[in-house]
Amino acid sequence: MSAATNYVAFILTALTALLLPPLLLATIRKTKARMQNRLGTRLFQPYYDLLKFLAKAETVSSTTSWVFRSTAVANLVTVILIAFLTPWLSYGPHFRDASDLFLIVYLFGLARFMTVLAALDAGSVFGGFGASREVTLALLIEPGVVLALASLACVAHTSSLGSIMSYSLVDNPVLYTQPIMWLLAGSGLFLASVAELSRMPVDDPTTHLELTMVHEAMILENSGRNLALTEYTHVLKMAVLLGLSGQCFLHSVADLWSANDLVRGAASIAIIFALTLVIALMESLIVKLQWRKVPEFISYAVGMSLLCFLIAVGVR
Amino acid sequence: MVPSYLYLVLLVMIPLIVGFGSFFIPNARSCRQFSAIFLWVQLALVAFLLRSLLSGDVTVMNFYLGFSADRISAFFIVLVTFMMACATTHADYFFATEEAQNIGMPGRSHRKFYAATNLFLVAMTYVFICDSLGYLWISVEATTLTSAYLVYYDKTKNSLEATWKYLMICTVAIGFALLGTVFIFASSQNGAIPGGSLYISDLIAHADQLNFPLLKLGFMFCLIGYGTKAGVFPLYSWMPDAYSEAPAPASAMLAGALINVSLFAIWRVKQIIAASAMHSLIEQTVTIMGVITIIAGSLLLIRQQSFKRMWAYSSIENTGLMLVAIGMNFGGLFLLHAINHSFAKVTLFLVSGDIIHASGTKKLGHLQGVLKACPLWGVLLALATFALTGCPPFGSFLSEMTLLLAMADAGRFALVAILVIAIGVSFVAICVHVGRILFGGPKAKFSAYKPVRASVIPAILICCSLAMGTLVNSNFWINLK
Amino acid sequence: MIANLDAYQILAISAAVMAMLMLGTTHLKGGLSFYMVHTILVAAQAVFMGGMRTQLHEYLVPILYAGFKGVGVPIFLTYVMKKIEVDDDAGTYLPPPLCLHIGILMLGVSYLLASHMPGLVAASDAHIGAMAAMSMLFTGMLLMLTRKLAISQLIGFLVMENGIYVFACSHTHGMPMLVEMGILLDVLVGVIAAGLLSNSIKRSFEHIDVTKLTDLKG
Amino acid sequence: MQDPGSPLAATLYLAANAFWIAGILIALPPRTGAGHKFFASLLATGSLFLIASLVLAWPTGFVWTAPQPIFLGMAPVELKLDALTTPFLLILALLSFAVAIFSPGYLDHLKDRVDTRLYWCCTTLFVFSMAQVITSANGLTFLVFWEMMSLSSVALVMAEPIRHRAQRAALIYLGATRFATALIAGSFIWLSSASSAAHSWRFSDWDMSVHSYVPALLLFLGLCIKAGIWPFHIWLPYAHPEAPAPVSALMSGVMVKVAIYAMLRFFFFLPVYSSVIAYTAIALGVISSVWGILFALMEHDLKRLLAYSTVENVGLIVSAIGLAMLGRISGQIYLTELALAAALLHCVNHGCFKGLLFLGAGSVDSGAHTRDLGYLGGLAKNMPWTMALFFIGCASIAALPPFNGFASKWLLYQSYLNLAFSSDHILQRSLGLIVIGIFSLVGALSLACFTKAFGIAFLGRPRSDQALKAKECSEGMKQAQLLLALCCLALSFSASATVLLFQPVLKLLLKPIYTAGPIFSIPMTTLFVIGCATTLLIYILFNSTRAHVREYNTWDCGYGPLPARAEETGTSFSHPIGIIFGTLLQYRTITQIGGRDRRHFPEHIAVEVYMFPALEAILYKPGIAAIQSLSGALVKMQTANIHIHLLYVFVAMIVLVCVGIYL
Repeated sequence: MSAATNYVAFILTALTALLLPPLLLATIRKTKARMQNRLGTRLFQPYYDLLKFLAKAETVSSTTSWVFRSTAVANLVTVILIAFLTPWLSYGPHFRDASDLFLIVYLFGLARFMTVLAALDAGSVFGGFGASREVTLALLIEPGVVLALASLACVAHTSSLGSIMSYSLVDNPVLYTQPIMWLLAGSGLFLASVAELSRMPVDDPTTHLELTMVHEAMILENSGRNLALTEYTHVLKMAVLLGLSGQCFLHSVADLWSANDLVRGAASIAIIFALTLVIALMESLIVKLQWRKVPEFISYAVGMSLLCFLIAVGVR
Repeated sequence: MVPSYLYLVLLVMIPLIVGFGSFFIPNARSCRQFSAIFLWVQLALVAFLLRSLLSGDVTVMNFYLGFSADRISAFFIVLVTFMMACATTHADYFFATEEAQNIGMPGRSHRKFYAATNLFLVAMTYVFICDSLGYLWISVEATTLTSAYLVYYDKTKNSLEATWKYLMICTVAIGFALLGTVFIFASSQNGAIPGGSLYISDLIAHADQLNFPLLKLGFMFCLIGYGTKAGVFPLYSWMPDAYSEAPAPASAMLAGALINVSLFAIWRVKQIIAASAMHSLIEQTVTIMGVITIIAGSLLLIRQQSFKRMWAYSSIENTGLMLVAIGMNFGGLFLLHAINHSFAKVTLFLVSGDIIHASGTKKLGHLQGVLKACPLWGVLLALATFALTGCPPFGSFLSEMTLLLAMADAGRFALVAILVIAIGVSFVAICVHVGRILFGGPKAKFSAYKPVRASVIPAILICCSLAMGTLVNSNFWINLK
Repeated sequence: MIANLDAYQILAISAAVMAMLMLGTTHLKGGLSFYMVHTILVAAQAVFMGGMRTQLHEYLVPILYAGFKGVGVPIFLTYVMKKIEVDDDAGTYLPPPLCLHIGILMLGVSYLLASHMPGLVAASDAHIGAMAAMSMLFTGMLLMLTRKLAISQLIGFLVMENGIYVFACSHTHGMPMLVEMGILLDVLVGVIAAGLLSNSIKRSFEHIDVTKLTDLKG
Repeated sequence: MQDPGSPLAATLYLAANAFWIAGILIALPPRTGAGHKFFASLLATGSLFLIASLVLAWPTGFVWTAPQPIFLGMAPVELKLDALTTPFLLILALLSFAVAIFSPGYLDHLKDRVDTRLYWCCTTLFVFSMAQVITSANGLTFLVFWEMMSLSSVALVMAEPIRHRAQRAALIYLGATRFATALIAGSFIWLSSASSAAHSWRFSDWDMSVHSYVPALLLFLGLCIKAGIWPFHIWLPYAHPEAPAPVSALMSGVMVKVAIYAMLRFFFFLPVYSSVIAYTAIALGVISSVWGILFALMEHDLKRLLAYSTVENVGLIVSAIGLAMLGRISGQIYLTELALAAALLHCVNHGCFKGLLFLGAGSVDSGAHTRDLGYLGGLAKNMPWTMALFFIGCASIAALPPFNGFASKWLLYQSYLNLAFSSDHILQRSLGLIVIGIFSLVGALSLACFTKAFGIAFLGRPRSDQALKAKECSEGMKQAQLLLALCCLALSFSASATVLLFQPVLKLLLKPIYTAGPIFSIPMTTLFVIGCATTLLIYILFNSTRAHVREYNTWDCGYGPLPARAEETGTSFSHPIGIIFGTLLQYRTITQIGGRDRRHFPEHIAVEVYMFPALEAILYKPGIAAIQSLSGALVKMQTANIHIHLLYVFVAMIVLVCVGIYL
């Protein structure tokens, strides 16, 4: 890849990362509205919302400390970092050394750490149990995610996601022959992402009954600029996570391994929207699970990862 | 140079004179100090008389027919004299406290106490220089009789009970030792030596020609007899009573000297067995008895309610260790552990006695917060406990390690494992009890009387124990014959 | 069978029987008389045994033995008993007749043991003596284990001690004199100490029932 | 034998010891006039000398034998400093320095609850003996100082003697540590007895692989007890929290590492090729990490929480050591090096952040007079420094990038991944991946645990009056925490360099087979700089709305301000996880609702969670009960009835005579 294409690719990635995420939210909302026979808001409403929040005055609880006040920015930075380290757009990241899967997982951990602390910081009832549920969810999800990615890493003999998902026959000839494994890893990651992104059936992002919420309960105290940053961070995270599982699905298609970058880029964006649609359909068709039934849902994600693990151990 | 038979007199001259002389000193205080000073002189004299044995210039000194000493006995004599001197010196303070605080029992006589103490020393010294099983028996029985008075000294109901049990059980058991002596005599008569012989050196020389079944039986009886005085497992029952009811210096003497004496008697008889051809089964019996004693001692330590009884059980455990050394034929290690145990145990009895005086109770449940009430005694108690339980860098650690290593060399790994666990159990048990005494807030009144003066002898002994652990090469002891 | 026995063997057996008779009575004075006869018989058997030899000390020791243990000790104990005002045993763990029967049984057991125990049959002429000695040991043990009075225990101990002496005589034809004298002395001192002690027990506890001395436990 | 090494370094080392010994001896006699500052400066100076000596001696080291009259019976006092000892001594020096700064302020808070002389004497002795254990070159020296280390720490656990809990903790600890010593001593005796040079106590003369692996296994178990590995960890959560906070820091930060050090010394320096021990280490390590962090999460006592987290971290380290042993047996050199580097780095890291956290807990304790999470909360307002530094500690221990815990965890993950793809054996490959899965669970749990610790204690509203009136810690305490926090940060950004620095250690441990050495390849500093730049950018971009910020109550659904009781508590925070792992934790919730019509109008409601200590009940209680009943039976034998006692004599006689006749 020449330097010029490199720059172009970087700028494209940056633009996608900056602009695409709210659109995903819009897609979900629009689809859901359509499924409910409603017209729904404009497609670009999320962008307007973000701008509106930015312009609004900010109310901060007097109980909070610097932890709360720095969380939104810290999380955004973390997720941006993740977005540039992860090959979620089929585009190899700039720091291939740093696109390590464990680093990514722990960066997500960092974001979660800050979110949870910020939720506890205000001393509100809802923030507290939101935080409690968030860490519970995380510990259920994390082994599945790590196991799926580590299985791929095990076959690829490297823990760098950039190398694992590089569509390079030189880097990982064995992975090329294992579309099933990619599919399993992809679905495992996707199911985990659903939980991680606080979508149905694990969490209801639209409810206003605080007792049932996880993510919304945590960010209840955010307003104005903080809320804008938090919302944006959340959708960016959604893009990255769905992109990552989408990449796994794409790798199972043998043709794409030999396709050129543009095609792959387009396919990546397409699969993200496809997955978004799946989420929207799920939200329309499935009811929210009881809190205590959530482990059952997540066990499917872990199950996929375990199958992936079995293949990884077998094929080597 | 003095003729060798005069040694028999010289070795015990001072305590004999002091013992009888004590009767004629009217003042209690001068009686106490007189005894203490002369026992240190005695220590110097004994060390001087036995210097050639101690330094290793000669290995055996023959005094007279039926009396001789080897290097181990020389060290034992010095050890026992040293222990007696320490205990007696501390006794001066101890009785002074009783007088000052008015807690002594009425009707006691220091003079009799010191007379008994000195005669006790005479008897013990003779045990170590006997070459005849008959004299050995006589001397050991004499130690029982003289020390019975020491136990009786407080003249309370409890001390009376303890004395009666001590006297009866030990005398009966010693009777068996007499039977054993008879058997060994018979074994020599029926074997090699036509007229029969009680001289240990003779018996050792002709060990292979003795009538072995009789010798075996004889040894078993002796083991019962002398083992009862040493506190071997089922026979120890008098020990906690006597130790707890005697005044602290007397308990120290019993624990620091008498155990060594009784075990030495076993060791002496055991030497005959060791010289004979078929010794391994007997040695195993002795070793296993030792191990059982250790296990029993350490288990018994767990459930104790009385301060001084606890130390008695720890003595039982240490008896077991020494018995194992005897059984495995490690005379030097037996001596080494005897030294270390005596140092620690004497210290503990002396300090415990003071603490009991200061707090007015022997019950472990009522003693608390010594470290706060009297830090000096607390620290001494803690250090002595560590010295007793074989914590490095004290001497007991070294003797235990050497013993265990020697056992491992002999291939007795199972026994090593059992011992290690049992020693661990006893350590924890003792530390639990002592920890309760040391820590916490002082429960009742605690009036430490002249704590610094009371700490001199214990501190010296702890330093000795420390020196035994950090300055001495164990090969010296292992090779001691 | 009796006819084949030597005089000292007959004496030893009768000493053993005398000891056994002690088991049957709780009357202290009676027991003490039995004990006296018993000890003198023991001394006598030693004399007869010594009679086969020529050394002076083999006469001397039995005579001292009879004098001190056979006469001196009973006198001393009678004195103690008078002082502490007891003349009957406070009680026994086993009824005295039963004790007596057990003692007789033990004589039989001793006979078997003496003739079958390896190591004891070393000298063929010794085993009657050994039987008597063992019987006395058992008797002494029974006395010590069943009698509750301090004095009775002491007597039991003395009987055991006599048994050992008989053993020494029958098995070794006497130990060195000095040793035997020393042993005698020690035993005497022991008895005196125990006697004085029982006196103190009486004074402190107002009884001499040793089964009630149970303060020191655990 | 060896090159005597730098004499200056040896002198400095001895000087450090001299300072410590002086501290011990001066504190010993009663009524010493010297105050906290004096003892603290002795301890601190000693630590500085130690650091200087380490720097000078790196990486060759030196050997020192005590002069003649001092002799431990069978071996001299021999000290040897080499590359392996250095990282451990470094943590020791660092933590003891921090403790020295921290203690005066902390002790002022404890006032007369702790005997000051006892504290200084034992703490200095503790530090001194740990240094000697690490440097000892023969078994006897090791045992002597090992025991001194254990006993001095037992005394420190009891330092607050009034509390009954402290006594109980000390007793449990005492039993455990004695058992550990017994196992180690047994193994040493075996090794010494079987050594090539007869009865040599010097480590270098020992051969772990001669006769059987029993001594190695004994040694391993003994060290596991000391390190607090499941199921021998029972003592740790009792003992570590009861000691004064600086001592807890030393115990968790250094003492358990001494056991790790010994594992490295005996299983690598003296190679052990036993796959049994390797697999045992991995299994126990993994179990302890899960177990430890789960119980830590359920704790509501801040220091007990930290103690359980020590179990977790030591589990990670031990599993890395087991993996390294496995790699060495199967000849996977790179894997071995990676795992060893992970273990070493995690030791150093854990020393720093656990020390920091314990000091922080001490600071909370001294400021708010409680360390129960149920009574804390909102300390951020009154204790901003402690809060910020504790935050760094929490982020580090939760292994969040860029903090230092991440580097060692990354190496650990890498080594297991390496096992997963480089091993020939399918079981080993699956082991690698499974352990990665488990460790990610552990990672998530530790995140939950430390959000709880930090969030409940420092954020939100105060749950009690004490917390409301909490005071910031004194200057010295602050500096000590700052020092350790800076060390954590320094280690975060120099992780790659630190791993490179470990090369001499790995070379020493794997002498013949050492190859290149692993590297920590994540450009953490670069990422951090990018992150900072982005933050700055965002800050500049959105700063324009800054003016519109207003402060108001926390959202209260319009009901008016809720009391602090409505807040999430530590227990309720971990409740969902407690339910998920209910069988493992034996987690029970007991709800009591009272009142006349309690269905509709409950007058009082009490909810209590309770964890049944299953491990104790199954594993330890029966044994202890058996010993106690045996002891009870023996005590009953002592009836005080003279007839019975005489009967014992007769029975013993008859038994022995039978033995004599028929044997």
